[in-house]
Order: sequence, then C-alpha cells, then structure tokens
Amino acid sequence: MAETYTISNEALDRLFQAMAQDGRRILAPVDADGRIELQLVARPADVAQGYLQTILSAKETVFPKVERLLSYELEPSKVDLKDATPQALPTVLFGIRPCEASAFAALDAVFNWDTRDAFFNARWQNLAVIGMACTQSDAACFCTSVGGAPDSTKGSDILLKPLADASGYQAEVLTDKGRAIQALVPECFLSSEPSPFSPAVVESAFDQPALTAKLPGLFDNELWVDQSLRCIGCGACAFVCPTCVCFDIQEEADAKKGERLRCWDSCGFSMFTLHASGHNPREKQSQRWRQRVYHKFSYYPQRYGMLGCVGCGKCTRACPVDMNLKEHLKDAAEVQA
Amino acid sequence: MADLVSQAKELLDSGAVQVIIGYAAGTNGTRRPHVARSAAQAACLVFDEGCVQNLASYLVKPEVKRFGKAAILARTATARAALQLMAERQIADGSVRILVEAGDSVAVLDSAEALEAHLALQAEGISAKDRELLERLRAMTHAERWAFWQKELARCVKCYACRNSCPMCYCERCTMDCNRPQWVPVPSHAVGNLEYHTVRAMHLAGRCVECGECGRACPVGIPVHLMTFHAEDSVRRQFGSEAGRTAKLDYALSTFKPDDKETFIR
Amino acid sequence: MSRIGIFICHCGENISATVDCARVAEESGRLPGVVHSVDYKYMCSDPGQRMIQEAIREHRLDGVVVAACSPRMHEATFRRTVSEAGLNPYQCEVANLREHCSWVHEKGESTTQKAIDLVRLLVEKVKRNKPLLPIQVPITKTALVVGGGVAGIQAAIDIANAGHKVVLVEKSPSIGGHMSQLSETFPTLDCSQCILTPRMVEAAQHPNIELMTYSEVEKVEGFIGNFKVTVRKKARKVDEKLCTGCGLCTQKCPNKKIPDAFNEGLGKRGAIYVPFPQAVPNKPVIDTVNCTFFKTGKCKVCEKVCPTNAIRFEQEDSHVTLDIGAIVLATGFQLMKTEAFPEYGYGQHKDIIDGMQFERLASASGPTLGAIQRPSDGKEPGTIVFIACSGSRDRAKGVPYCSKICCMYTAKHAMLYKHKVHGGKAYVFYMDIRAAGKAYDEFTRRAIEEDEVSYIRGRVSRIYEEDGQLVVKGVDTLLGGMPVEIKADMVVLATAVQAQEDSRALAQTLHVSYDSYGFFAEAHPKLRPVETNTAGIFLAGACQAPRDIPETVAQASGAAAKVAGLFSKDELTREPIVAVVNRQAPPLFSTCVGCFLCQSACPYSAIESEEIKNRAGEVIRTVARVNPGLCQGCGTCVATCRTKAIDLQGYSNEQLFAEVMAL
Amino acid sequence: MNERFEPKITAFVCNWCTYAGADLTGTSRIKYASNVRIIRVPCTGRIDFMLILKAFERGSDGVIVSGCHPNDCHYTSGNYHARRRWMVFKEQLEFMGVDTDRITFSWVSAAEGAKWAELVNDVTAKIRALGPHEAFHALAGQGIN
Amino acid sequence: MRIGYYPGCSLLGSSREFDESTRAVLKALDVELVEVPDWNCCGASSAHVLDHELSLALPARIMALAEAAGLDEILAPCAACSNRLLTARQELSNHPEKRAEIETAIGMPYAGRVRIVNVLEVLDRLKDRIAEKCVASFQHSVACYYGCLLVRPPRVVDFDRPEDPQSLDRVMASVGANPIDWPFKTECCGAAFSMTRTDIVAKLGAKILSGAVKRGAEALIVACPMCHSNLDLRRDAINAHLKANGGQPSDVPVLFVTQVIGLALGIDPKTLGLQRHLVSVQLPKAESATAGTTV
Repeated sequence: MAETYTISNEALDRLFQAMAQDGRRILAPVDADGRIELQLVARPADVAQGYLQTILSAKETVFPKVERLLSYELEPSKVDLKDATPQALPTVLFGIRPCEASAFAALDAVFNWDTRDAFFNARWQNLAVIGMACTQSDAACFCTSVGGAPDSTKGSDILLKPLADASGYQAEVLTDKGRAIQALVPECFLSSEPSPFSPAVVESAFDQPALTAKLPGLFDNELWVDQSLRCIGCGACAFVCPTCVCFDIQEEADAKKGERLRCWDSCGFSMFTLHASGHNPREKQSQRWRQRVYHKFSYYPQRYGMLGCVGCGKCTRACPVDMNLKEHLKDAAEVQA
Repeated sequence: MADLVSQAKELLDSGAVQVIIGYAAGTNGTRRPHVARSAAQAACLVFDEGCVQNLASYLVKPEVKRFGKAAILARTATARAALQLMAERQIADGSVRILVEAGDSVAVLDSAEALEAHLALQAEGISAKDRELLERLRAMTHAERWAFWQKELARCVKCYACRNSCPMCYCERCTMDCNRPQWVPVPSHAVGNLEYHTVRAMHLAGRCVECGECGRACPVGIPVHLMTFHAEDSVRRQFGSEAGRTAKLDYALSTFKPDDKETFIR
Repeated sequence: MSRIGIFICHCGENISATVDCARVAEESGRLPGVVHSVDYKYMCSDPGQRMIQEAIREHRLDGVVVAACSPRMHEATFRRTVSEAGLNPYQCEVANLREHCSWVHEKGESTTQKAIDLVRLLVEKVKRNKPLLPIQVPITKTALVVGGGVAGIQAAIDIANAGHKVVLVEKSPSIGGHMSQLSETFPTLDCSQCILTPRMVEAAQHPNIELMTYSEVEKVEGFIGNFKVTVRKKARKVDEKLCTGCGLCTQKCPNKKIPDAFNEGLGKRGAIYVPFPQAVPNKPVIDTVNCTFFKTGKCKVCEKVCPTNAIRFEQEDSHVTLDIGAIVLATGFQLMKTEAFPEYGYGQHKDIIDGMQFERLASASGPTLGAIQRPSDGKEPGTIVFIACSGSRDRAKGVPYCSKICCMYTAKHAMLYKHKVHGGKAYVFYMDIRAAGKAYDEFTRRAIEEDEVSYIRGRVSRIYEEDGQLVVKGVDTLLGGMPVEIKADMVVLATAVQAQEDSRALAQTLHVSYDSYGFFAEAHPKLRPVETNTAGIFLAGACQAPRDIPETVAQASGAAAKVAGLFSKDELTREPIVAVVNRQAPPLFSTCVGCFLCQSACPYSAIESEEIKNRAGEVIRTVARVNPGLCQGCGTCVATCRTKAIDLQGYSNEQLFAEVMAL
Repeated sequence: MNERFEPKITAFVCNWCTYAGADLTGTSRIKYASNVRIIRVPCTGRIDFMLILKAFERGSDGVIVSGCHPNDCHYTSGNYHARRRWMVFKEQLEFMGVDTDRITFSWVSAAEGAKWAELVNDVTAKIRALGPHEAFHALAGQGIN
Repeated sequence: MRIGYYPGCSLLGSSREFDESTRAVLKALDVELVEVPDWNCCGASSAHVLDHELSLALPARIMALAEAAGLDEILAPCAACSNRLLTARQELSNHPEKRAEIETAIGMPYAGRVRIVNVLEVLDRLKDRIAEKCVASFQHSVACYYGCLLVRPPRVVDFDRPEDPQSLDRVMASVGANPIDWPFKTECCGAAFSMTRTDIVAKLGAKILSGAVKRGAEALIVACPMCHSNLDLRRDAINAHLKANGGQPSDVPVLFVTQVIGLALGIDPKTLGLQRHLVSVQLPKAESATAGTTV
C-alpha cells in the first residue's frame, strides 16, 4: 500500500543533496539546446522545465548503447580472459514519465527470461526510479491504449505529481527502493492526503486486446506493405524505444588482444536477419515493419504475458519519415482481416 | 496547389506511371512522404512549403521500384539527386517523371535533358543558416572543431537514419555492413562514430546534392549534413564540378587533371 | 589457425650487424599463428632455400615470411622457393630488413624493434594471403610500326627478318620520312636517297611487311600481346591495285601551282601527285583541297588520261582493325617554323629559310636540281649566313634543350654551299659546336679549315631586308661582344627539332607518357631507353628526343630486338596481381551496385560491365567486371569503390587492413 | 635520451617510386630515424583513406603517404587520382578537427633516396615536437560502458 | 572615360608639345585626364642606377597618390616614366615583403591597385572613336618608331610584340596614314647619351632616319620624348654624320603620335605644339586638301 506525501521544492533540493551524499548519481531530463536528454544533475534546478519526454529512452541506464562484456589477451599458448564487470553505479532516475518507468518490466522480461543477464541486473538493482506524472501529451502519445496512464505508478519507486500551486510535489512512495530514498531525508516527506491532480488527457486510440487477438490473422495483410512503403529502414525507432532490447555482439580484436562488446541493434535493419547463406527471411521492409509491430503486440504477450510497447510515442517523434505507430496500430485494429 | 491531385490522378490513370512519390499530411501538421499507386491514394497528395524532404531515396528503394514507372514531386535537391542517380546508372533516363513546382500546378520533366535545363535555372541549395554554421565551424581552430564534433558525435547511436534518408546512399551492402574486413567498428563508440561519419562524408564528396536530409533525419539532432556539405564544397572549390548537375558521369574523385593544384604535397 | 613460418636472414653481416636477428626470430615465433621461426646467415643461398622448403614440408606451413633484403630484390626468388616446396608462391611475403632497416639505422634496440614490427605486419598480412594463379596471356605475333621514316623502316625490316608479321603505318603517301628529303648526310657526305631508297624498297617488298601509307592510327585498345588497333586509311582517290604508277595523271593535271610539301614549299606540284620520284609506293594521291574537280565539280582530266581507270573520285576513308602484339612508335620530329622568329622577320622574307629547305635546294632531286638559288629571285647567293641554335637552347622559344643535329648539318650545309658555289662566302653564327660522334668533330673542323666557312660565336639579334639584301646584325662574343653586321643574300636558320604536332594526342591514344616538350618518354632513361611505361609499346628515333640517323637506326634495331624477344614466346605470363569484383550468394550476387564510378578511375579501361542473369535468363543486375588481361593492378578502382566490391589480389582490403591493425 | 618521446610513424608508399626510393636510401647507406614503419602498396591510387584513419586509430602519431611524382606514375595516373582523394580527404579531416599536420603527403621517386631519408627525419622531428597524437589515442574505449 | 595622368618632367620641359597634344587629343576624344596630385620624379635615368630602394619608393609614391585619389589607371606618356612605374609596380607585387618598407619610406599605404598605361595603349583602345572623329585623314607614308622603352623588357611592360610592335601602326592607319614596313621600329636612339655622347646619338639616329627615308617615309612618328629629342633636337648632328659617311641629310619631320591624331581630329597645329619642333613640320602635298600642313 503506497503512502502519499508532499515534498516542497526546497525539500526536493535537500533530497537531491542527500541522494548525492549517499553516493548516488542522479539522471534527469535536461534541456540541451532544445533537445531533452537524460543527463547527470546536481539539483532540481538543473532539470528541464515543462518537458514532454526525452528523445532517447531511459533504457540506456540498464542497457547502454555500447557495453563491454569481456576482454582478453592472447598468449602463445593460452587466452588470458578478463571478465568485464559493469560499472553499475547507484543511480536515481528522476523525472522520467510513467510510460518509460513501466518499460523496465519489458526489459526485465527479456534479460531475465531464462539465463539472468548479469549486466542488466547489476545495473537495474542499483537503479531507483522517481517518476513524474504527465500534465501534457502530444499526438504521438498513446499510453492509455496500451494499459498505461499519464499518472500510472507502474515501474516507479516513487511517483511525483506536481502540485497545482507549483509549490512542490505530491509523492507516492511505492517500493522498498523508494522507501530507502525516503529514509535518506524522512523530514522532507510530509504525509498528506492525496491532493487533486489533473493528469494529461490521452484518448484511447484503439482496442489493444482486440488488436492482439486479431494480429495473427493479419500476417499476410497488404496493410503492412502500404504502411512501410515510406519506411527507410533506419534504426531510429528501435534505438529511442524504451522496450526494444535487440542487441548485436561485436568482437573488436587484433592478433594480440580483443574485447567483446554488446551494442544496440534493430529489427528494422535489412542486415538484422541476413543469413550467412545470403538468404534473408525478412528481405522486404514490410516484413521488418510487421515484425516490429508483431514483436511488441503479438509475440511479447504470447511469451511474457505483457506488451512490448508502453505507448510513449518516442518512435513516432524520432522517425525521419513520420511512421506514426499509434495511427498505424489504429489502422490495423480497424482493417478487415 | 489545386491541380496537383488531378494531374497526379491523370498520370496514374493514363498508365504513364504506376506510382507517384509525393507528400501527404503527417503528425502534428508536418508533411510526410506518401507513395500513391492509385487515384484514390493520390487524393491526399500535397505540395507546399512544408514539403521539404528529399524523396529521391524512394526512387531507388526496391519496394517502390518494383511497382514500375514512378513520378516524383521534386524540390531542387530532389531533382539534383535524380540526375546524379542517372549519372550513377541507378535509374534510367526517361524512367522517371520529375514533377516540379510551376505556379499553381506541377510541370512534368521526363528526361535528363529537361532536368538539366530546369536545374540550370535553380538558385543554390544550402540555407543561409547552414552556410552561417559552416562558416562558424571553418573559423574555429582545429582543437575547437575537434571538440565540437566529439561533443556532437558522442550522441550518435548509429541508427543510420542519416544514411538511409540519403538518396545517394543506395548501396545494398553499405561499407558499414562489410565485415571482411570490418573497416568501421559497428558499435557507436567514439572511434566507430568518428570513422562512420568521416567515411559517409568522403563517400558523398562530389556526390552530395546538398538537400540536408541526413541532418533533418537525425533523431538526436547532430548536424551531420554539415560534413557532407563541406565535402561537396571542397570538391566544388577545388575541381569545379558539382553533383547532380548532369546525367553524364562526372565524378570528381574518379577523374583528374594533370595540373590539379594543391599546396601540401612535398 | 594459420601455420606461418618465419625465416630471418642475416645477409651475412648486412642485417645482423645492426639487427639482433636471433631476437627477431624468437619474438616473431611467439606471434599467434606462427609455428616456426628461425634465423640464418644467407636465406637466398641454396642451403637457405632448402631450409625454407624443408620447414614447409615438416611444419605443414601455409604461409611464409622471409625477412631479408628488399622484396624488389628477392621476392621472386623466395616465391619460387616456396612453390617448389608445394606452397602457392603468393603465400610468401618478404619483409625488408636490409634496405629499409639495417642499412639505414644504427645498431640498437629501436632498430631491432623495427625489424620485429616489420615482420609482424607481414605475418598478419600473409595470414590473409590467398593462393593465386599466374595469368597466361596469348601473344599475337604481329607488330605495328607507326611512322615510315628511317626509324620505322629499320624496325619493320628487323622484326620482319626475325620472322614476324609487321604492319608499317605511315601518315603521308610515301614512306621515307625526313631522311628521303635530305641531300647528303654528315659526316660522310654520301647521298641520303642512295642509301635510303634500297631500304624503302626492301620494306615494301618484304613478305612479312604490310605497308599502310596515307594512313593513321586512330584507336588503340587492349594490352601487351593483345592490342586492337584501328587504322584510318585516308582516301587516295586512286585504286592502288589498278594504278601502275605510270605518272600520266600527274603530268597531265592542269593545276600545277600547288606548293610542294616534300620540297618544303620551294617547288610546285599538281593536285594529283606522287610526293617524290622514288616514292614507295609509287602511287599518286589526289589532294582534294586543291583539286579543281573537288573545288568546282569540273575537270576530271586525270580520270580521262588514266590508262587503267584507277581514279576513284568517290573513294572514302576506310577503317581497318588490326590484332597487334607489340607496337613500335617511330613518328619522328618536326622543325620549328621560321614564322616563330619575329627578330628574323616572322618568316616573311623568302630568302630566310630553314635547314630542311636548304636540304631541298642542295638536293640533286630538289626543285633546283641541286643548284643553290635563293627562293626570291633564283639568283645564286654570294653570301649565306647560317644561324645555328635557332630556337634551340632558348627558353623564350620554349625549347631549352639542344636539338643535337644542327651543329652537324649546319657545317654540312656550309660545306655543300662552298662546294657548289666557289668563291661564295658562308658565315655560321653558333653558341657552341657540339660535334660529339664518330668522325663528327673532324667534319666540322674540315668545314672551318678546308672549306673556310667563317664561324662566328654569337647570336643574331635581327635580320632585315635592305637594298635587296638581308642585313644580319649579330655579335661576335669572341671579339669581346663586337657588333657584326653582314649583308647576306640568303639566311639559313637551323631551327629547333620539336616533337610532332600530334605527338601528345597519339601518346594519349596509346597510354604512353610524354615529356613536357611532347617527346615520348622512355621507361628508364638509362636502362630501358627503347621501352615505354606501357608494356608492349616501344620507341625508335626522334619521337623520343632529337637524334641523328645512326642513333635512330641503332635504336630502331634495339626496339625491333625487344619485339622479337617478346614474340619468341607463345604466351605471356602475367602476375595475378589484378583487381576482381566480388561475388556473393544470391540474391545479392555481388556487393557491386553498378554505379561504375570505378570505370573512369581505371587508367587502363579495364573495367567493363557484366550482366548477372537469373535462370530464366533475365538480367537481375548489372555489375562491374575487371578484364584481367587489361588490369595492371594499380588498385585505384579499389580505393574508389564505396562498397568494397572491387578488391586487389595480393594487396586485398583484408591484407592491408590486417597490416595496419598489426601496427 | 630514454624519456625523449619517440613518435610512431606509419608510411604508406607505392611500390614503384617511393618504396624503390627507400631501397635506394638503403643501398646508399643514408641513415635516418627508425620510427617509421613502411606499408607497401602497388600505387598511391590504391591507398584507401581509411588506411590512414586506421593507422591513427592504431596509435600512429604521424602518417606519411608517398608515391610517384606527377607524370611518373607506373600506372600512368594512379597518383593523380590519389592526389585528388587527398585534396578532399585533408580538407575533410581538417573540418572534423583532425590535426592534419600529422599527415605528410609527398612525392618521392625511385631516384630520391636522399629525399626519403630527409622526409622521414623531418616528419619524425615534426611529430616529436607535436607530441603524442592524444586527441586520437584518447578515443580508444571512449563511449563504451 | 577617366584616366589618371602623370606627365613627368620631360613633358613639362623638352617635350611640352607631347603634353599639350596629349591633353588636347584626349579631351577631343572625351577622355578626362586627372593629373596625379603632388606627383614627383619617377626616378628615371638616375635613381634606379644609384639607389634601388629609391627607384621603388619614387614610383610607389606616385602610384600610392593615384590610389588615394581613387584612380585605377595612370597614363604616363613618357616612355621612361611608364617603364619606371611598371618596373617598380611589378617588383612590389612580386615581393610583398618589400611593400611594408616602401610604405614606411613614402609614409602612405600602397596597395598596388593602379594600372600603368602608355599613350599608344590608350589610343589603340580609342582607335575606332578616332576613326569616326577624324576630319582630316593623314594620308602620308609614316615610319612608326617605337624605340626601346615602350616594349622592353617584355616581361615587365608586357605590351605589344617586343620585336615588331604594331599598335602605333594600327593607330596611324586609323587616321588614314600609311605605316611603312621597316626594321628599325625598336632600334636604339641612344637616348641616355643625348647629352654625354652626341656622336653615338648621331650615328644611331642617322641609321634610323635614313632607314625610314630610304623606305619612303614622309614623317617619323614617335611616342617617347627621348626618341623625339634625339631625332629632332639632334638633327644637325645626325645630318652631319650622314654627310660625313656618304649618306643623304634629311629634314623629314618627327611627330608625336598625339600630334598626328590631333591634326586628323582637326585641332589647330599651335595647340598641338607643332611649332616647337626644330625640324619644321613640312609634309608633301597629299590628295586630301587638309593634308600638307605647314607651320
């Protein structure tokens, strides 16, 4: 049962200092020449004002774009292996949106599906999330269509809602990680009754369960071709996506030494499924686009009992050719099978 | 543009072309590429100042190519790209109809010759803002420029939006994807990013049509187009040739003059 | 994992004096993939080579690095060594520890370290080497000789006598060239035509020589042993087969006012003409520019008088394509025109002539039948001034070089004049007398001492006409720069020897290089004087630089010997260091996108286009293809290719990349 | 002596002119700095600009690129193509902020053994003065978590 | 058309008529001459043999003044002047490093922008206008005498053909004169020895004069003060020399090109300073009424 408190702006300032003293780095949305990016901050004042979302997602805190898995040196007769340990610094993610907060579950599902991924877990265990409920949205948003909400507590250890008078925030402490943060400066958390909060309005765009049920029947539907004709097959959508987990393993080595790196990959790339034989099961962009949709809305539910999409709309905003996921899902939901 | 849609339908219905590459309304009032294959799909075509994207990359996209003859709504850079693609034998002269703004309707250019004539009248491509940026960068010291690009490129995630949005990046197997040897590291770490963007610029030197699409496409806002602009400019300044001006191959880096002037070879 | 063997050579003391060879061997032995590493005193010696061969067998080596002298010295040797041991020769690389290391650095750690590095780079390279098979190219045993002067004639005859077919192409209507225009030749003063014409006839009648006069080389494709040459046969307007050379037409031609090129404009000829009486072939040509019929549509006198109806007004230029194995360039030279000398009146004065014109005046077969008469009024000149170095050794005229033959022929001219005009006065203005050659200096001395030719060391600043004479104003530098003024009846300028007008164009058609004056460039000024940089193309005579007759003939025979040598084999073995366009599994087939930007980068036009078809025979894609016969392996295309679809065998992307990554 | 910085210099040279020129330096026993490592290619036309970048990535402090003088190319025009490539590549590197003082382009003929020695010595001295190519070396490992 | 004008010393002294006729003719051709303000000696004849820096500074100052006055061309009728100006101009443009020291010497900036032109260059440019404004065609056989300084050294003056110049012949033809073909166009007149070795001047002058007369010249046309004074001023010496060496003395007149043009344009002889010549300008009657001028 979550307790609700209020945190004044001053108190928040103290909380930041306390978290820093506790040896945690604080990552929060920052305004970098108009781009909203996750960056290290020292005080609440550093945090961007009135931002909608960051361009890239918060997944890089647990799943960096390039990550060293191991390195080695070749001796004449043996290989000297050095296991790389992730620099999993205690981190607080401050001010990310509920949609993104809820995305960690989707990552967890993959990285801990069978073998537990040491790197992901090390980072995740050291990560606390202080979410920030949305007061605004845009045409790309569709959290409400995928089981989320502008003020959803899913995935946050603490969820903040700005107070109407902007004097501070109402805080819901949701998990032990949250309580641990609270414990750093209990006096800053004043218990209070839930105060009225008007979250951003995000209309539901389509009936997701129906869509999920319908997708297997749409596999050969022309609509994937139509939609993907303008897709240029870059990886922008996947790389900004908070739930996309596909990665590539690269060996960077010379005759004497080398290291094994894990880096982001995307099912949108034509090389993604290319076989050594030269055969490519997903030769056409339409097949790759369909894969992206199916992975998130059909295979994820089958395999993990959850969706691979949180409706944050980052992909839509990042797409150079305006592939609007919400719109295309809507079309899929409406098309005659 | 009142007549656009009717002209487009006419082109499709008459069978002159099987597909029209144009623009339609997109999210938040933006314009998005639109590939129309039927009169019905042509109904939502628009062509206004919002339509800035260079669509030429669709001329070489296999999924679009397979429909047959194409017509394409073209800005200057698009037209240049089309010509350059002809010079590089990626599209055949006459296989594409280039639709350029002509008052309240579009004029149809159906030959390289017509394109060349049309382009001869077009003013120079790159925007004042970009020119200003370029000058600012050129005015910097080595160290400053290095710092500038390191900071910018640190954001690169190698999503290849810059490459895939470029009409001249039509190679099926980009050198980035060649792994024997792996010239450029795949990961988007410092080395990988620097080398990727240097290669991209070098590969576009003398081929860049200066549409700036790569810069527009970058999700994290790196001004990658400045690199190819500079490369193209370098070729123009030193060898006098320019990409996308003629359909006969005139690639500065596979030709030479015995008296090419440089000052640094000792 | 590869099995590389490393062999460090001491080269006696040459390497081991500054490089710790044992350590190089030992450290290199620890490199991944290296299974055997030794050092030895002389790797190139028999025991050394045997050592390598045994190691290959014993350790089942799949790659060898020999660290010794420059690969330019012994690469071939060691590649032969490894191939005799059953390894592909191209699995052997040679690290240059001598020229690039031991000889240029002091003894010490850094030098040894460098040696170790050089070996490591090549170990990484050789791991990526692929077995390559030499390319065999058939040789077409027909030679093309371009230019029918004495050089071309000599080369053609020598090659023909060696038993090979020769096509001799000459652009003018007759072979013979400049030599056929000469009166006497120095230093023997024997009649030029008397010695040349027999050779001309021999060439014409030789069963192995095909003469193509009045023809020009238009296009040259292909490569050594396999050139395809297109020759344009200009229309003679006369059927050579029917024409008997009776000469009726030339006598009857009503238009006889045309300045005669063979006589350097000093004589006249008809519109249908044979350049000179001893011409080979002795068949006339119609000069369509001056022919009355071609100008007005009327006349046809020649047609009427021709007993064999050989006149063909409607005849057009025709093209012949020849399969050629080797080419000898013997296109000769031209003289600077008197027009180029403002200080000597821009060639306006009839009586200021050049050396070749004097030859014609002095020639018994010339317009004056050998009598020295001045062109303006036909009077016998009482005084002639000869000016050597007219244009030569003169930067202002763009000819800084020495024309080599002028000193000699000027002396000859002066002599001939003195012999023909007793009591005539001959002056020679000169800079230096360059008479290096067998019996040459004696010759010039004779001119001065016996024939009393007055030699004045100095330049002539101006010549002008006054009272029907030419006032020659110069300076005598031996008299402390005293101005001299000579009233002469005729002046002969020994004008500079220059490359032919069209030499540059021809060089470009043949892909041979040329110097800044337009003379063709030899492959090496000392050691390969008759070869060009383009394999299979050779040089003879003054098209390479000013030459006199003996040198020209000697070089012609030299070129002929080179051709004969080339033709002595049926096949030519070429290094497989050539570019190839990659092949990939379908549906890609090749990473080549067919942009063909590489095509214009290739210096040898070796890149063609190839259509890849599916089983149904439909073209799926068009890609580049390298003709291994044409490719010389420079690799310019490789660096131009964006998708790395073209690669260079022996210096492949993988090999060079590996070398760099081993730095 | 020991603490003196010894730059790592990589040279890409064509087989026909500069490599032969360097051979001549050897046969003439002209001494020069031992910092240079030669990579032999058939022609400057073969030199992919990536090789130069890679050389830096692999820790070279300076790079020498050298081939036949204009009009002397064994392949008639490879060096002309190379020259154009360098003219653009150099400007591009400068635009990216790479210190192009660390790349020396040169024509060294097979006859210029002395010039080769001089070239290597000059470049070595110059790079020694410039110090290690920190900017580039610092890239290694950067951007990896 | 607006040109800077640098008369130099000769045109104010021995060759005033060159100055007068130049001004008159160019005025008639609607060319505005702007005299370079506060001009100084060009350094001819002495400066350049004595002090190299001075030989640069003097002309530099003149050109700097012209620049300051916003001129981009200077007409220097005197061949010696134009030659000095051109020489200095070229040296300064070839050696920018010298520019600074010269600027300090003359105490003003020198950019090297102004071009230097001689009379022939200007008239040659205007020959069409001359032809159309010509009222009295000058139908006489004339020997065009260029002298040395106008065309030499070619790498400095880069004007006309150094061995056989044509510009003056063209200009003469444009007013109906018949320029004879003769070899002495650029022969030396002994200029520098005018004072010191009159014997040499006489000898050289005699050759030029007789050369012209022998080829039927009715007048010698010059564009250089030195040439003029040597052939006009020194005529007695020349004739004496001719007599002594069995030649024919001659009173063929020597005119400045500008004087001939002036006559052709109908400007009265006085304005053109014809009366100043020692050898009176007598020209044989030609068909055209206006010809046969006598002063």
